[in-house]
Amino acid sequence: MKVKVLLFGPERDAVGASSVVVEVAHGASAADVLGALASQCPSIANAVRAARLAVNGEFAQRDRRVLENDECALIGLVSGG
Amino acid sequence: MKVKVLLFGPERDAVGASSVVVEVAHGASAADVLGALASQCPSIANAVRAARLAVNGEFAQRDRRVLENDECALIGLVSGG
Amino acid sequence: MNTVANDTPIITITLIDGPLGVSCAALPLLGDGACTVGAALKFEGIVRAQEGERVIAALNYEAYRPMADRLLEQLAREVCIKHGLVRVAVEHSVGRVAVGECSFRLTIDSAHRVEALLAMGEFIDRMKIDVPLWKRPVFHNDVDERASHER
Amino acid sequence: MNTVANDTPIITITLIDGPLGVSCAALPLLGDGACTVGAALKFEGIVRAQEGERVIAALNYEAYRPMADRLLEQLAREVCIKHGLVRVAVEHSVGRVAVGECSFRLTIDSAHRVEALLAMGEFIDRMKIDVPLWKRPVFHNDVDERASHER
Repeated sequence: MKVKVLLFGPERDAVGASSVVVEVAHGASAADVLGALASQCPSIANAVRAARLAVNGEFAQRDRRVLENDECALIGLVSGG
Repeated sequence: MKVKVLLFGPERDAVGASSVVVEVAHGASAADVLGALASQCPSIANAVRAARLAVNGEFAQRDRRVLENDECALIGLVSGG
Repeated sequence: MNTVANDTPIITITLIDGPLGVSCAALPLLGDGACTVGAALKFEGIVRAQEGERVIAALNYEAYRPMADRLLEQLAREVCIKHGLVRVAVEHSVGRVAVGECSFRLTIDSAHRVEALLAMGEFIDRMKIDVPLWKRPVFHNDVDERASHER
Repeated sequence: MNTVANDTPIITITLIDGPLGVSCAALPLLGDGACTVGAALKFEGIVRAQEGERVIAALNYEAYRPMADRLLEQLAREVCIKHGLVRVAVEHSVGRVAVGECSFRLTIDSAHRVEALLAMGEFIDRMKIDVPLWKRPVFHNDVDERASHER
Protein backbone atom coordinates (compact mmCIF):
# COMPACT_ATOMS: atom_id res chain seq x y z
CA MET A 1 0.00 0.00 0.00
CA LYS A 2 1.01 3.63 -0.44
CA VAL A 3 1.45 5.88 2.61
CA LYS A 4 2.02 9.61 2.36
CA VAL A 5 4.46 11.09 4.87
CA LEU A 6 4.53 14.84 5.51
CA LEU A 7 7.96 16.47 5.84
CA PHE A 8 8.89 19.58 7.79
CA GLY A 9 11.91 21.72 8.62
CA PRO A 10 15.36 20.39 7.67
CA GLU A 11 13.98 17.15 6.24
CA ARG A 12 11.69 19.04 3.87
CA ASP A 13 14.61 21.22 2.81
CA ALA A 14 16.83 18.19 2.22
CA VAL A 15 14.26 16.32 0.16
CA GLY A 16 12.91 19.43 -1.53
CA ALA A 17 9.30 18.36 -1.09
CA SER A 18 6.67 18.78 1.60
CA SER A 19 5.65 15.12 1.44
CA VAL A 20 6.82 11.76 0.14
CA VAL A 21 4.75 8.69 -0.73
CA VAL A 22 6.32 5.41 0.38
CA GLU A 23 5.33 1.85 -0.52
CA VAL A 24 4.89 -0.56 2.40
CA ALA A 25 3.15 -3.89 2.89
CA HIS A 26 -0.38 -4.02 4.30
CA GLY A 27 -0.16 -4.29 8.06
CA ALA A 28 3.04 -2.22 8.12
CA SER A 29 4.13 -0.58 11.37
CA ALA A 30 5.38 2.96 12.03
CA ALA A 31 8.90 1.51 12.06
CA ASP A 32 8.31 0.02 8.58
CA VAL A 33 7.19 3.39 7.25
CA LEU A 34 10.31 5.08 8.67
CA GLY A 35 12.47 2.33 7.14
CA ALA A 36 10.87 2.74 3.72
CA LEU A 37 11.32 6.51 3.97
CA ALA A 38 15.03 6.18 4.81
CA SER A 39 15.56 3.82 1.84
CA GLN A 40 13.67 6.00 -0.57
CA CYS A 41 15.26 9.31 0.55
CA PRO A 42 18.94 8.62 1.33
CA SER A 43 19.59 12.35 1.90
CA ILE A 44 17.56 12.18 5.14
CA ALA A 45 18.33 8.58 6.15
CA ASN A 46 20.35 9.70 9.20
CA ALA A 47 17.71 12.20 10.27
CA VAL A 48 14.99 9.57 9.94
CA ARG A 49 16.83 7.24 12.30
CA ALA A 50 16.69 9.94 15.00
CA ALA A 51 13.16 11.04 14.14
CA ARG A 52 9.68 10.03 15.29
CA LEU A 53 6.67 9.28 13.16
CA ALA A 54 3.42 10.98 14.01
CA VAL A 55 0.26 9.17 12.92
CA ASN A 56 -2.90 11.24 12.80
CA GLY A 57 -1.22 13.96 14.86
CA GLU A 58 0.15 11.75 17.62
CA PHE A 59 3.59 10.30 18.18
CA ALA A 60 3.36 6.62 17.23
CA GLN A 61 5.01 3.69 18.98
CA ARG A 62 7.34 1.85 16.61
CA ASP A 63 5.01 -1.16 16.42
CA ARG A 64 1.87 0.88 15.76
CA ARG A 65 0.06 -0.35 12.67
CA VAL A 66 -0.35 2.22 9.90
CA LEU A 67 -3.33 2.31 7.56
CA GLU A 68 -3.42 3.62 4.01
CA ASN A 69 -5.33 6.80 4.79
CA ASP A 70 -3.55 7.69 8.01
CA GLU A 71 -1.91 11.12 8.08
CA CYS A 72 1.75 10.37 8.70
CA ALA A 73 4.34 13.04 9.48
CA LEU A 74 8.07 12.81 10.04
CA ILE A 75 9.01 14.72 13.21
CA GLY A 76 12.77 15.23 13.23
CA LEU A 77 14.58 17.67 15.49
CA VAL A 78 12.14 20.45 16.31
CA SER A 79 13.20 24.03 16.97
CA GLY A 80 10.35 26.08 18.39
CA GLY A 81 10.62 28.99 20.78
CA MET B 1 29.97 56.26 74.38
CA LYS B 2 26.41 56.26 73.13
CA VAL B 3 25.55 54.59 69.82
CA LYS B 4 22.16 54.87 68.20
CA VAL B 5 20.88 51.73 66.48
CA LEU B 6 18.03 51.93 63.98
CA LEU B 7 15.39 49.18 64.18
CA PHE B 8 13.20 47.85 61.40
CA GLY B 9 10.51 45.25 60.78
CA PRO B 10 9.77 42.73 63.54
CA GLU B 11 12.46 44.12 65.85
CA ARG B 12 10.96 47.60 65.68
CA ASP B 13 7.54 46.13 66.40
CA ALA B 14 8.85 44.14 69.37
CA VAL B 15 10.68 47.07 70.92
CA GLY B 16 8.03 49.60 69.94
CA ALA B 17 10.58 52.17 68.80
CA SER B 18 12.37 52.92 65.56
CA SER B 19 15.74 53.27 67.29
CA VAL B 20 17.51 52.48 70.55
CA VAL B 21 20.57 54.16 72.06
CA VAL B 22 23.03 51.75 73.64
CA GLU B 23 26.02 52.48 75.84
CA VAL B 24 29.31 50.84 74.83
CA ALA B 25 32.99 51.47 75.60
CA HIS B 26 35.10 53.59 73.27
CA GLY B 27 36.67 51.31 70.70
CA ALA B 28 33.67 48.98 70.78
CA SER B 29 33.13 46.57 67.89
CA ALA B 30 29.96 45.75 65.96
CA ALA B 31 29.69 42.60 68.11
CA ASP B 32 29.82 44.76 71.25
CA VAL B 33 26.99 46.94 69.96
CA LEU B 34 24.87 43.88 69.21
CA GLY B 35 25.62 42.49 72.68
CA ALA B 36 24.62 45.73 74.37
CA LEU B 37 21.44 45.83 72.30
CA ALA B 38 20.50 42.28 73.31
CA SER B 39 21.04 43.08 77.01
CA GLN B 40 19.12 46.31 76.86
CA CYS B 41 16.18 44.91 74.85
CA PRO B 42 15.51 41.36 76.05
CA SER B 43 12.38 41.10 73.86
CA ILE B 44 14.63 40.97 70.77
CA ALA B 45 17.65 39.20 72.27
CA ASN B 46 17.07 36.06 70.18
CA ALA B 47 16.53 38.05 67.00
CA VAL B 48 19.71 40.05 67.65
CA ARG B 49 21.78 36.87 67.86
CA ALA B 50 20.64 35.95 64.32
CA ALA B 51 20.89 39.52 63.00
CA ARG B 52 23.61 41.58 61.37
CA LEU B 53 24.66 45.10 62.20
CA ALA B 54 24.94 47.58 59.36
CA VAL B 55 27.33 50.48 59.94
CA ASN B 56 26.91 53.48 57.67
CA GLY B 57 24.79 51.42 55.33
CA GLU B 58 27.08 48.42 54.99
CA PHE B 59 27.05 45.06 56.70
CA ALA B 60 29.80 45.17 59.32
CA GLN B 61 32.21 42.39 60.26
CA ARG B 62 31.83 41.48 63.94
CA ASP B 63 35.20 43.03 64.79
CA ARG B 64 34.58 46.27 62.96
CA ARG B 65 35.15 49.25 65.21
CA VAL B 66 32.13 51.50 65.73
CA LEU B 67 32.42 55.26 66.27
CA GLU B 68 30.00 57.46 68.14
CA ASN B 69 28.47 59.13 65.07
CA ASP B 70 28.24 56.04 62.88
CA GLU B 71 24.77 55.21 61.62
CA CYS B 72 24.09 51.75 62.99
CA ALA B 73 21.12 49.61 61.96
CA LEU B 74 19.97 46.22 63.12
CA ILE B 75 19.24 44.02 60.10
CA GLY B 76 17.27 41.01 61.25
CA LEU B 77 15.39 38.67 58.93
CA VAL B 78 14.42 40.68 55.88
CA SER B 79 11.30 40.03 53.82
CA GLY B 80 11.39 41.92 50.55
CA GLY B 81 9.80 40.87 47.27
CA MET C 1 -11.34 38.53 30.45
CA ASN C 2 -10.29 35.57 32.53
CA THR C 3 -12.06 34.71 35.72
CA VAL C 4 -10.96 31.91 37.97
CA ALA C 5 -13.42 29.41 39.35
CA ASN C 6 -12.34 26.90 41.96
CA ASP C 7 -8.90 25.41 41.39
CA THR C 8 -9.19 24.76 37.66
CA PRO C 9 -6.04 25.98 35.98
CA ILE C 10 -6.49 28.37 33.07
CA ILE C 11 -4.68 27.28 29.94
CA THR C 12 -4.62 29.18 26.67
CA ILE C 13 -2.69 28.27 23.54
CA THR C 14 -2.45 30.81 20.74
CA LEU C 15 -0.60 30.39 17.45
CA ILE C 16 -0.37 33.69 15.62
CA ASP C 17 0.67 34.52 12.07
CA GLY C 18 3.73 36.78 12.29
CA PRO C 19 5.31 38.42 15.34
CA LEU C 20 3.53 38.49 18.70
CA GLY C 21 2.33 41.96 19.55
CA VAL C 22 1.17 43.06 22.94
CA SER C 23 -0.20 40.06 24.77
CA CYS C 24 -3.93 39.55 24.76
CA ALA C 25 -3.76 36.01 26.09
CA ALA C 26 -2.23 37.00 29.37
CA LEU C 27 -4.25 39.87 30.75
CA PRO C 28 -4.33 40.13 34.54
CA LEU C 29 -6.62 37.63 36.19
CA LEU C 30 -9.91 38.66 37.76
CA GLY C 31 -12.12 36.82 40.20
CA ASP C 32 -11.49 34.76 43.31
CA GLY C 33 -8.48 32.88 41.98
CA ALA C 34 -6.64 36.10 41.23
CA CYS C 35 -6.05 36.64 44.96
CA THR C 36 -4.07 33.40 45.16
CA VAL C 37 -1.55 34.57 42.56
CA GLY C 38 1.64 35.80 44.19
CA ALA C 39 3.95 35.31 41.22
CA ALA C 40 3.38 36.41 37.63
CA LEU C 41 6.19 35.31 35.35
CA LYS C 42 6.53 36.13 31.67
CA PHE C 43 9.10 34.91 29.19
CA GLU C 44 9.48 36.38 25.73
CA GLY C 45 11.64 34.82 23.07
CA ILE C 46 13.02 37.49 20.74
CA VAL C 47 14.60 36.84 17.34
CA ARG C 48 18.32 37.59 17.58
CA ALA C 49 20.39 39.16 14.82
CA GLN C 50 22.80 36.28 14.69
CA GLU C 51 22.19 32.62 13.95
CA GLY C 52 25.47 30.81 14.46
CA GLU C 53 28.06 32.83 12.53
CA ARG C 54 25.69 34.55 10.11
CA VAL C 55 23.66 37.72 10.48
CA ILE C 56 20.01 37.07 9.74
CA ALA C 57 17.03 39.25 8.84
CA ALA C 58 14.28 37.10 10.31
CA LEU C 59 13.19 33.62 11.26
CA ASN C 60 10.47 31.75 9.45
CA TYR C 61 8.46 29.55 11.81
CA GLU C 62 6.50 26.55 10.70
CA ALA C 63 4.07 24.45 12.73
CA TYR C 64 2.54 21.06 12.09
CA ARG C 65 -1.01 21.78 13.06
CA PRO C 66 -3.17 20.83 14.82
CA MET C 67 -0.59 18.52 16.43
CA ALA C 68 1.50 21.46 17.65
CA ASP C 69 -1.52 23.12 19.30
CA ARG C 70 -2.53 19.92 21.00
CA LEU C 71 0.95 19.13 22.31
CA LEU C 72 1.36 22.68 23.64
CA GLU C 73 -1.97 22.33 25.43
CA GLN C 74 -1.05 18.93 26.85
CA LEU C 75 2.36 20.17 28.00
CA ALA C 76 0.81 23.24 29.61
CA ARG C 77 -1.71 21.06 31.41
CA GLU C 78 0.98 18.71 32.67
CA VAL C 79 3.19 21.45 34.13
CA CYS C 80 0.08 23.17 35.57
CA ILE C 81 -0.91 20.07 37.47
CA LYS C 82 2.61 19.06 38.47
CA HIS C 83 3.43 22.49 39.89
CA GLY C 84 -0.05 23.57 41.02
CA LEU C 85 -0.10 26.63 38.78
CA VAL C 86 -3.05 29.00 38.44
CA ARG C 87 -2.53 29.86 34.78
CA VAL C 88 -0.35 29.07 31.79
CA ALA C 89 -0.69 31.09 28.58
CA VAL C 90 1.32 30.09 25.53
CA GLU C 91 1.68 32.26 22.45
CA HIS C 92 3.82 31.23 19.48
CA SER C 93 4.37 32.74 16.05
CA VAL C 94 4.00 30.98 12.74
CA GLY C 95 5.56 32.53 9.63
CA ARG C 96 8.07 35.35 9.39
CA VAL C 97 9.31 37.13 12.54
CA ALA C 98 11.95 39.81 12.03
CA VAL C 99 15.03 40.36 14.22
CA GLY C 100 14.04 42.11 17.45
CA GLU C 101 10.46 40.87 17.29
CA CYS C 102 8.85 38.40 19.67
CA SER C 103 8.09 34.88 18.44
CA PHE C 104 7.22 33.12 21.68
CA ARG C 105 5.64 34.21 24.94
CA LEU C 106 4.98 32.07 28.00
CA THR C 107 3.03 33.54 30.89
CA ILE C 108 2.76 31.68 34.18
CA ASP C 109 0.76 32.69 37.24
CA SER C 110 1.19 30.80 40.48
CA ALA C 111 1.03 31.23 44.23
CA HIS C 112 4.81 31.44 44.70
CA ARG C 113 7.84 32.16 42.55
CA VAL C 114 9.60 28.83 42.96
CA GLU C 115 7.06 26.71 41.09
CA ALA C 116 6.63 29.37 38.39
CA LEU C 117 10.37 29.43 37.65
CA LEU C 118 10.62 25.63 37.68
CA ALA C 119 7.57 25.21 35.45
CA MET C 120 8.85 27.81 33.00
CA GLY C 121 12.20 26.10 32.50
CA GLU C 122 10.51 22.73 32.22
CA PHE C 123 7.88 23.86 29.72
CA ILE C 124 10.41 25.44 27.38
CA ASP C 125 12.84 22.52 27.58
CA ARG C 126 10.10 20.05 26.74
CA MET C 127 8.60 22.24 24.02
CA LYS C 128 11.98 22.29 22.28
CA ILE C 129 12.02 18.49 22.24
CA ASP C 130 8.43 17.50 21.58
CA VAL C 131 6.38 20.17 19.87
CA PRO C 132 6.39 20.12 16.05
CA LEU C 133 7.56 23.69 15.45
CA TRP C 134 10.51 24.60 13.26
CA LYS C 135 12.38 27.75 12.42
CA ARG C 136 14.41 28.57 9.34
CA PRO C 137 16.73 31.59 9.13
CA VAL C 138 15.99 34.25 6.53
CA PHE C 139 19.10 36.11 5.39
CA HIS C 140 19.28 39.67 4.15
CA ASN C 141 18.50 39.92 0.42
CA ASP C 142 17.23 36.34 0.43
CA VAL C 143 14.58 35.57 -2.07
CA ASP C 144 11.71 34.24 -0.01
CA GLU C 145 12.82 30.70 0.74
CA ARG C 146 9.33 29.51 1.31
CA ALA C 147 8.48 29.59 -2.41
CA SER C 148 11.15 27.02 -3.23
CA HIS C 149 9.47 24.52 -0.94
CA GLU C 150 6.03 24.81 -2.43
CA ARG C 151 6.91 22.99 -5.63
CA MET D 1 14.91 55.24 26.45
CA ASN D 2 17.67 52.72 26.91
CA THR D 3 20.34 52.28 24.30
CA VAL D 4 23.03 49.68 24.60
CA ALA D 5 26.66 50.54 23.95
CA ASN D 6 29.30 47.82 23.82
CA ASP D 7 28.87 45.09 26.41
CA THR D 8 28.07 47.24 29.41
CA PRO D 9 25.08 45.78 31.21
CA ILE D 10 22.20 48.13 31.89
CA ILE D 11 21.12 48.18 35.51
CA THR D 12 18.28 50.21 36.93
CA ILE D 13 17.00 50.20 40.50
CA THR D 14 13.73 51.93 41.28
CA LEU D 15 12.03 52.12 44.67
CA ILE D 16 8.51 53.47 44.32
CA ASP D 17 6.01 54.68 46.89
CA GLY D 18 2.97 52.41 46.67
CA PRO D 19 2.15 49.71 44.11
CA LEU D 20 4.12 49.35 40.90
CA GLY D 21 2.11 50.45 37.90
CA VAL D 22 3.01 49.74 34.32
CA SER D 23 6.74 49.37 34.07
CA CYS D 24 8.72 52.39 32.93
CA ALA D 25 12.07 50.98 33.96
CA ALA D 26 11.90 48.07 31.58
CA LEU D 27 10.92 49.43 28.21
CA PRO D 28 12.17 47.45 25.21
CA LEU D 29 15.83 48.03 24.44
CA LEU D 30 16.97 50.05 21.45
CA GLY D 31 20.35 50.24 19.77
CA ASP D 32 22.99 47.70 18.82
CA GLY D 33 22.80 45.65 21.99
CA ALA D 34 19.08 45.05 21.52
CA CYS D 35 19.82 42.59 18.70
CA THR D 36 21.73 40.34 21.08
CA VAL D 37 18.69 39.87 23.35
CA GLY D 38 16.99 36.55 22.72
CA ALA D 39 15.27 36.20 26.08
CA ALA D 40 13.22 38.81 27.92
CA LEU D 41 12.08 37.57 31.30
CA LYS D 42 9.84 39.43 33.72
CA PHE D 43 8.80 38.48 37.23
CA GLU D 44 6.09 40.31 39.14
CA GLY D 45 5.45 39.73 42.81
CA ILE D 46 1.78 40.29 43.61
CA VAL D 47 0.33 40.74 47.11
CA ARG D 48 -1.73 37.66 47.96
CA ALA D 49 -4.95 37.74 49.94
CA GLN D 50 -3.67 35.35 52.54
CA GLU D 51 -0.68 35.66 54.86
CA GLY D 52 -0.37 32.41 56.77
CA GLU D 53 -3.88 31.68 58.06
CA ARG D 54 -5.22 35.21 58.02
CA VAL D 55 -6.81 37.18 55.21
CA ILE D 56 -5.05 40.48 54.71
CA ALA D 57 -5.94 43.77 53.04
CA ALA D 58 -2.48 44.87 52.07
CA LEU D 59 1.21 44.68 52.83
CA ASN D 60 3.18 47.62 54.13
CA TYR D 61 6.74 47.63 52.81
CA GLU D 62 9.59 49.36 54.52
CA ALA D 63 13.13 49.92 53.22
CA TYR D 64 16.30 50.98 54.97
CA ARG D 65 17.56 53.49 52.47
CA PRO D 66 19.93 54.14 50.85
CA MET D 67 21.37 50.78 51.91
CA ALA D 68 18.55 48.86 50.19
CA ASP D 69 19.09 50.72 46.91
CA ARG D 70 22.82 50.10 47.02
CA LEU D 71 22.50 46.39 47.80
CA LEU D 72 19.94 45.90 45.03
CA GLU D 73 22.31 47.61 42.60
CA GLN D 74 25.26 45.53 43.78
CA LEU D 75 23.27 42.30 43.56
CA ALA D 76 22.01 43.20 40.07
CA ARG D 77 25.56 43.93 38.96
CA GLU D 78 26.85 40.65 40.35
CA VAL D 79 24.25 38.48 38.61
CA CYS D 80 24.69 40.53 35.42
CA ILE D 81 28.40 39.80 35.31
CA LYS D 82 28.13 36.21 36.47
CA HIS D 83 25.51 35.30 33.86
CA GLY D 84 26.53 37.73 31.10
CA LEU D 85 23.16 39.48 31.06
CA VAL D 86 22.31 42.46 28.87
CA ARG D 87 19.96 44.18 31.33
CA VAL D 88 18.55 43.88 34.83
CA ALA D 89 15.80 46.26 35.98
CA VAL D 90 14.60 46.10 39.57
CA GLU D 91 11.47 47.83 40.83
CA HIS D 92 10.27 47.53 44.41
CA SER D 93 7.48 49.19 46.35
CA VAL D 94 7.81 51.01 49.62
CA GLY D 95 4.66 51.68 51.69
CA ARG D 96 1.22 50.18 51.28
CA VAL D 97 0.46 47.75 48.46
CA ALA D 98 -3.05 46.28 48.39
CA VAL D 99 -3.94 42.66 47.66
CA GLY D 100 -3.71 41.99 43.91
CA GLU D 101 -1.26 44.81 43.33
CA CYS D 102 2.36 44.45 42.29
CA SER D 103 5.10 45.19 44.83
CA PHE D 104 8.16 43.85 43.05
CA ARG D 105 9.18 43.54 39.42
CA LEU D 106 12.39 42.06 38.08
CA THR D 107 13.12 42.33 34.36
CA ILE D 108 16.04 40.45 32.84
CA ASP D 109 17.22 40.59 29.23
CA SER D 110 19.85 38.15 28.03
CA ALA D 111 21.02 36.31 24.95
CA HIS D 112 19.45 32.98 25.94
CA ARG D 113 16.77 31.76 28.31
CA VAL D 114 18.91 29.57 30.52
CA GLU D 115 20.99 32.35 32.07
CA ALA D 116 17.95 34.59 32.46
CA LEU D 117 16.06 31.93 34.43
CA LEU D 118 19.08 31.10 36.59
CA ALA D 119 19.84 34.75 37.28
CA MET D 120 16.23 35.47 38.18
CA GLY D 121 16.02 32.72 40.79
CA GLU D 122 19.40 33.71 42.18
CA PHE D 123 18.60 37.43 42.39
CA ILE D 124 15.33 36.87 44.26
CA ASP D 125 16.80 34.29 46.64
CA ARG D 126 19.65 36.61 47.56
CA MET D 127 17.42 39.68 47.80
CA LYS D 128 15.30 37.87 50.36
CA ILE D 129 18.38 37.24 52.50
CA ASP D 130 20.45 40.39 52.14
CA VAL D 131 18.44 43.43 51.14
CA PRO D 132 17.00 45.50 54.02
CA LEU D 133 13.35 45.43 52.97
CA TRP D 134 10.53 44.35 55.23
CA LYS D 135 6.83 43.75 54.86
CA ARG D 136 4.12 43.91 57.47
CA PRO D 137 0.58 42.62 56.88
CA VAL D 138 -2.31 45.08 57.07
CA PHE D 139 -5.56 43.45 58.11
CA HIS D 140 -9.04 44.59 57.16
CA ASN D 141 -10.32 47.32 59.47
CA ASP D 142 -6.84 47.83 60.88
CA VAL D 143 -6.07 51.28 62.05
CA ASP D 144 -3.00 52.30 60.09
CA GLU D 145 -0.21 50.52 61.93
CA ARG D 146 2.40 52.89 60.67
CA ALA D 147 1.29 55.68 63.01
CA SER D 148 2.01 53.58 66.09
CA HIS D 149 5.65 53.31 65.07
CA GLU D 150 6.24 56.99 64.56
CA ARG D 151 6.24 57.80 68.26
